[in-house]
Amino acid sequence: MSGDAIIEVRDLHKWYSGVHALKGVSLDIRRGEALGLVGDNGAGKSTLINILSGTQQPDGGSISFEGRKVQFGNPRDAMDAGIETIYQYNSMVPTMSIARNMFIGREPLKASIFGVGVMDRRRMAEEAMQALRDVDLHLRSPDALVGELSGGQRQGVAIARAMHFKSKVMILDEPTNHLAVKETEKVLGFIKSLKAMGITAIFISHNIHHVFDCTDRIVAMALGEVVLDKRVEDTSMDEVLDVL
Amino acid sequence: MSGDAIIEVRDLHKWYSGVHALKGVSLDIRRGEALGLVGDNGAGKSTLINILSGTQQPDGGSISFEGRKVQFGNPRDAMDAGIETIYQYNSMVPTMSIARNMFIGREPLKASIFGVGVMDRRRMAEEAMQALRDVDLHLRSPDALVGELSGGQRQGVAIARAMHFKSKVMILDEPTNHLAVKETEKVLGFIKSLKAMGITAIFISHNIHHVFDCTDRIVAMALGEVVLDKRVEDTSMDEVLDVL
Amino acid sequence: QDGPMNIVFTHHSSASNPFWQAVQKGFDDACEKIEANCQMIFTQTEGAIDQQAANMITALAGSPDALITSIVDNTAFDQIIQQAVDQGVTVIAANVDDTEGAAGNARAAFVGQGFIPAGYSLGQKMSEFFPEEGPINVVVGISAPGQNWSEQRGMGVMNFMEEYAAANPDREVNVTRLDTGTDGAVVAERVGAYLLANPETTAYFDTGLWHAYVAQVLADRNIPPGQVLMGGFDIVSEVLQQMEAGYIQVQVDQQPYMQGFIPVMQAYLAHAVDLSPTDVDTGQGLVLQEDVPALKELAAQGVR
Amino acid sequence: MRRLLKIYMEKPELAGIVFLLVLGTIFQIQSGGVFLNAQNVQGILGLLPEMALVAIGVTLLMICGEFDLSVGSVFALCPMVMGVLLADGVSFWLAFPAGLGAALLVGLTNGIITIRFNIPSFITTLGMLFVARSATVVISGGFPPMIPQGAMPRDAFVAFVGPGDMFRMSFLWFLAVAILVSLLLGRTNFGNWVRATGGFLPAAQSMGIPTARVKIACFMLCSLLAGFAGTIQVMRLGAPLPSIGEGLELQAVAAAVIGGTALTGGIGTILGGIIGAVLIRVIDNGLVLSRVDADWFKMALGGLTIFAVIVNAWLRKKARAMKVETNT
Amino acid sequence: MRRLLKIYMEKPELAGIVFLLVLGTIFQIQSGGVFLNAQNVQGILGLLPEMALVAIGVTLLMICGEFDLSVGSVFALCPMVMGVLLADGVSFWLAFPAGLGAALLVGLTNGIITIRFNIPSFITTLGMLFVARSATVVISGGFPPMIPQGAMPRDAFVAFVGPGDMFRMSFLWFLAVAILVSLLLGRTNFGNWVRATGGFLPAAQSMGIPTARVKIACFMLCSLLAGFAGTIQVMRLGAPLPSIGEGLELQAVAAAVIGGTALTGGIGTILGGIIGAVLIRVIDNGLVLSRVDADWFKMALGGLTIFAVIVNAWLRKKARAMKVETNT
Ligand SMILES: Nc1ncnc2c1ncn2[C@@H]1O[C@H](COP(=O)(O)OP(=O)(O)OP(=O)(O)O)[C@@H](O)[C@H]1O
Ligand SMILES: Nc1ncnc2c1ncn2[C@@H]1O[C@H](COP(=O)(O)OP(=O)(O)OP(=O)(O)O)[C@@H](O)[C@H]1O
Ligand SMILES: [Mg+2]
Ligand SMILES: [Mg+2]
Repeated sequence: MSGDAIIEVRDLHKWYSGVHALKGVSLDIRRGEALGLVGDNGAGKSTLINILSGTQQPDGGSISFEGRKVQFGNPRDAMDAGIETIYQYNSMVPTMSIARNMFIGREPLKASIFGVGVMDRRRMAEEAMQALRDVDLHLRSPDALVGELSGGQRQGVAIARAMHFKSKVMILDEPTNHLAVKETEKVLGFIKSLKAMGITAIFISHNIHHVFDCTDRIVAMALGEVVLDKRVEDTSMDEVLDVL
Repeated sequence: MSGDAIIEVRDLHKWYSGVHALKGVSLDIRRGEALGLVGDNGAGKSTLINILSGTQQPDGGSISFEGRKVQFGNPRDAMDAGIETIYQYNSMVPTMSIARNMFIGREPLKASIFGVGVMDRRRMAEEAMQALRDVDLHLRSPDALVGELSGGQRQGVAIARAMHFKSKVMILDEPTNHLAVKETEKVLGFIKSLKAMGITAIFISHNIHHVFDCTDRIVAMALGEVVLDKRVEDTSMDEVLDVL
Repeated sequence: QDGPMNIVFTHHSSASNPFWQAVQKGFDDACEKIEANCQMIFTQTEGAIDQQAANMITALAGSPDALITSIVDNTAFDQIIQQAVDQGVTVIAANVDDTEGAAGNARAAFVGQGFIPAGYSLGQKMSEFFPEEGPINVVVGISAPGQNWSEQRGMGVMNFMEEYAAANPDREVNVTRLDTGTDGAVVAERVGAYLLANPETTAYFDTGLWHAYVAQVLADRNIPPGQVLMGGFDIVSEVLQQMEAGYIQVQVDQQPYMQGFIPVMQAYLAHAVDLSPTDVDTGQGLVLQEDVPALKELAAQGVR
Repeated sequence: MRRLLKIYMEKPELAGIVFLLVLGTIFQIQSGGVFLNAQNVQGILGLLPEMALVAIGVTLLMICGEFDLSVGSVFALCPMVMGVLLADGVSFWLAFPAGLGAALLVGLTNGIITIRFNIPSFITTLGMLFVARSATVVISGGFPPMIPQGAMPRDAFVAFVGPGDMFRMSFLWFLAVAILVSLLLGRTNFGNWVRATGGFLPAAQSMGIPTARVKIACFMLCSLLAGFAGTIQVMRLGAPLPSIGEGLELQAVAAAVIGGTALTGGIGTILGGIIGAVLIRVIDNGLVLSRVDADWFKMALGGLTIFAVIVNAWLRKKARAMKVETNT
Repeated sequence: MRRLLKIYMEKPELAGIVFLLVLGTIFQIQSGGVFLNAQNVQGILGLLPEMALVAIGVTLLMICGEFDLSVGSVFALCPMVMGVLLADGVSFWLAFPAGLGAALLVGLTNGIITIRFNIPSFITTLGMLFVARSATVVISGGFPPMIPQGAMPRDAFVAFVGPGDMFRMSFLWFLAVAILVSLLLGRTNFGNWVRATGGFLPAAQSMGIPTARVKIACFMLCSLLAGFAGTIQVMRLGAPLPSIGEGLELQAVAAAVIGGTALTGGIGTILGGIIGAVLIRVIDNGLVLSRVDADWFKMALGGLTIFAVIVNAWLRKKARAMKVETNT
């Protein structure tokens, strides 16, 4: 099973002060697979994701990426390895414009020395608008501040960003929250399309219909442990709902 | 129609700097009715809600509550009139405990002079845990900080608070975001139960199924205007999806 | 008696003030001579009397043999000094004394020169340079409004100016007080701007040494020396330079080294042979242009 | 056991106490036993209330999410108003409230300007720092007024009391205020509102808390305590100097922060602010007794202050990393 | 038209300019025409660069979400290092970089301590305020070193240039730095990172920005500019006093805030900080020319500063309330 696993998680533990949030989670994620991660509130899904994307460090256990043991000290490491994440809580800077938010940390440069250079602001504006149109969001200008957007618009920007920078592994932590019907469909379509591009996806949602609609395998967590791990064909909504 | 309307909104306008967010919205909400408010991202739903709950002031138009013209200068006015709101963005103070968050501004007091008094902390802790159990959330202690909760747990606390302090009118702006399956069902059940208690509800959601499941009337907004206003019996999901 | 003496010196100034560094030099040199354990305690904020009082209280807890202190307020230190004397500590005032002198509190003696008399004699000396006729427009720069050292020096100057006006009823005498600050650059800018707007100004008195920087501004503007008379307090190299150039006419020199040195000697005598300390005037201390060459060398050494 | 240790260590103000003990030991050795002798402890305790009272007010205000840089000036203004009135022969029981009234007025002005015009309190109170100081100098004419002997009931505020005359009355006043404000913040609904207002203003507003009034109340309380502290100092020194309290604003903020108060509001305790104030006084006192050379004094002061906060942060981090389930 | 007006007025720094013009007019009348005459303008422009350079650094750092209270001390330390070396006969071209190196070192230390131990920069830099000041006194031995005549190339830094000798060289240096730092903040990816780091740290981190390094860079730049400003002042005045720059930290923060920089980070512009510095200088200068009495001076200063920010806030609010669709 681990032959073609792109990510192998082994016995992962995470403590927050006074809370044992992950109690030995092991999990293999195969290359090109779309994995659905479900579970009760507080089950530890976001914690697992945060560790995979480098925003948090585990207290025990190991992670292998493409066969090699890795230790992501910060999100940059994970991004460089090829993991792109949409976080549950907005990873946007409210005081900055849409275009700047889209490209934070990955600004297109006109010229640069030692990694610092002049941003290509026209390109940023154009690509930002294009990416937004791709998720069916029609926003005013790319210079509007993210802090002044509605809840769904903000989430839309986060998704547009991730879609724009798609990578080897895409992690989506409840991406459809706050999104309107059309945008939600775009996101589900996007997840399905990842398979064709050979991109691995981890999709977290509380909407079982959505999960069954676009993933290959379903992992359910409860109280920091994996309690179900089956292919979609081998299970049913009722079975999943049962363990939750 | 306006005979038994508890809230009458007439030609409401709202400008944010450079954005015309509400372009003359008129709406009657009948006593005891459950109203579903749907619409695209950025349609102006939250803006309308914010005005009804006093967190924002309109730039034009009027609101009547129980037949009398009102002007809610701040949320307290609306609460005193009998409007209880769950906001789309967390209305929690992350640095405070669950119990304290539940009772912000409405602390049970042991004794008081001029409105300032000693809080009954035992009662707060007990009632908080009870309210959480009512939404099927089982959290550690009432002293945990809200900022350390998972996304769904946090939303659960907001809902528990609103359910605990239920009032004449309940406004719920996308309450089921971040919530797991069981909790979501509790919320939908709660909305349905309001009718029996004669409480008016305004329910915003992007999940048409949920809206159809528990409301009597559906209002759809687009670009700051009301584009559809029909009783559930008189419309269908397709018709609603069409106008969005 | 056995063991070296413990002597503490507290005052109202911070370590970045060159005047007090010179006092410290005298203090340390004297202590070395009598082989005493000495400590000079500065305040964190320039002119902070409350901090000085706190430092005195702390120092007394270490039971020193002698306490040397500046007395910049008539009441604030009375209790503490009384307590020290009761404790058997020799207390000597240095640099500034209670305006009531020995009657003001329990200190044994005073070494230095009061703020008000110093200001007065500065004004008096400066009046010798005043033009023969025409109105006299005098500006007094209060470096730190509300702080004793500055207010009292300013008051001394103004006291003299009042007498001067009374003595010369036929002449028009105007006195302006400016908040000039204690940062050389700011003083230069403020006074520079004022002099620009009021070119008929006769003299500028600083309650510190910051008029040296005003002189620099005037030099920059090609205003000849002597057009505006200037005077102030304390000797440092910049002041001497500007006196040489002729921009500064009169400077009060309290001989800081002496103010640090003498009290230690007096304390030593009191301690070793029970001689009672006596008041020492550290000099009339008015420096004019012709005194500069002799002072330059000493100033560079930090002795004057 | 571990669990208790963990809970204990996570409290920032208690971490401060640990550091205080360590520091005390070092100073005791360094000063050859003088640091903890009766006279010195008496000296520390005698001065402490003045700064600690200011720190209490500033801590409360910072928890509420606002700043007050004008405390140092109010510290001088309030007793000066009282002193000028006393010198004019007004009775203490009119002059004292008049002084406190002036302090309250400054606080009220700070609050109203900050909230009405929605500008940062940093600027309002920085401006007020100058205005209040200037007012002090103006009403005094630059020199301390002569207060008639016995016009101030020093017995009630600064006389020595207790076994071995260990405390001044001011210490008792300080204790009373500290307990009252701690209870206000920790046990009353007003305290809840303060914390919510500073923790996340939009949430506090949307829950119907009258945040403007809460903030103004905190501004006023902060000014009042600063003024009261200044009055105590003046009674102790005997004369209302127009220059007292300069630089106090940064010290008070530092005390609050050392005690674990967040600059962004919402987090902190009164006890923490007090411990911060104690630390600052102890460091200052200990360094003087250790005979640190004057030129190096500020270096030691600055270094130790930073070090205190580092130790604090480190202890808390260690505590958080302890793997004990505390609240399941 | 209205739309342009709206966009224009919403910029906080431009609102500052409006107030500056109004103030200028008042002072011009008040001072009987002296305020705007060539010599006075020359005086203002000559002194401006020193404060404005510090304000630029502090503004940048505040946008990055951190504080620096040690700028005043670095302002003195950097030229003192240079001065002591010059007095020892070291050549300017070694002494000058050595001074700037000391400033950079202070900034680096501030940054590393703040980030490594995760403590508020308010405390780190408050401690550093004392440490750096003490270091200045220590290396100078308390007395300003005698710098040999001609050891400093004053021509390159403080000589008068331009039509009617209107500017000093330092003004050109200041302009160059201002433009460079503005471009750095507004046009480069580094600027984007600074804004993101200060705007919302978790988001910046999760997008892979090396926030620690960004912050340290800002700390260093801030110290460097403060040190450079101090060096210019010393060249102008001719001697490195150990006491220069005291109180500068609050002024610099005030300049930044007057210019629209948020204390919480993420919001602000370099131009705003500069305008804030100009305002502070102009108010100061105008009040002197208006012959305000010493006792009242600070009151006018504080009052006008608050007033400037109020006008600023009011203009912006009016602009936001204009009903024009600007970005559909
Ligand atoms: N910063 C934190 N400090 C302390 N406890 C935390 C912190 N973050 C999360 N937790 C706790 O860890 C557990 C797992 O949280 P996590 O966010 O991973 O849940 P989740 O599965 O993502 O839930 P949800 O579906 O509600 O988002 C929860 O009990 C939560 O309260
Ligand atoms: N503070 C603000 N400043 C400027 N524009 C704003 C602000 N808040 C909302 N808007 C704009 O007003 C419009 C309506 O926003 P609103 O939040 O009411 O939408 P919504 O219908 O609730 O959308 P969603 O379903 O995404 O929550 C949007 O275009 C939004 O960008
Ligand atoms: Mg989650
Ligand atoms: Mg919304």
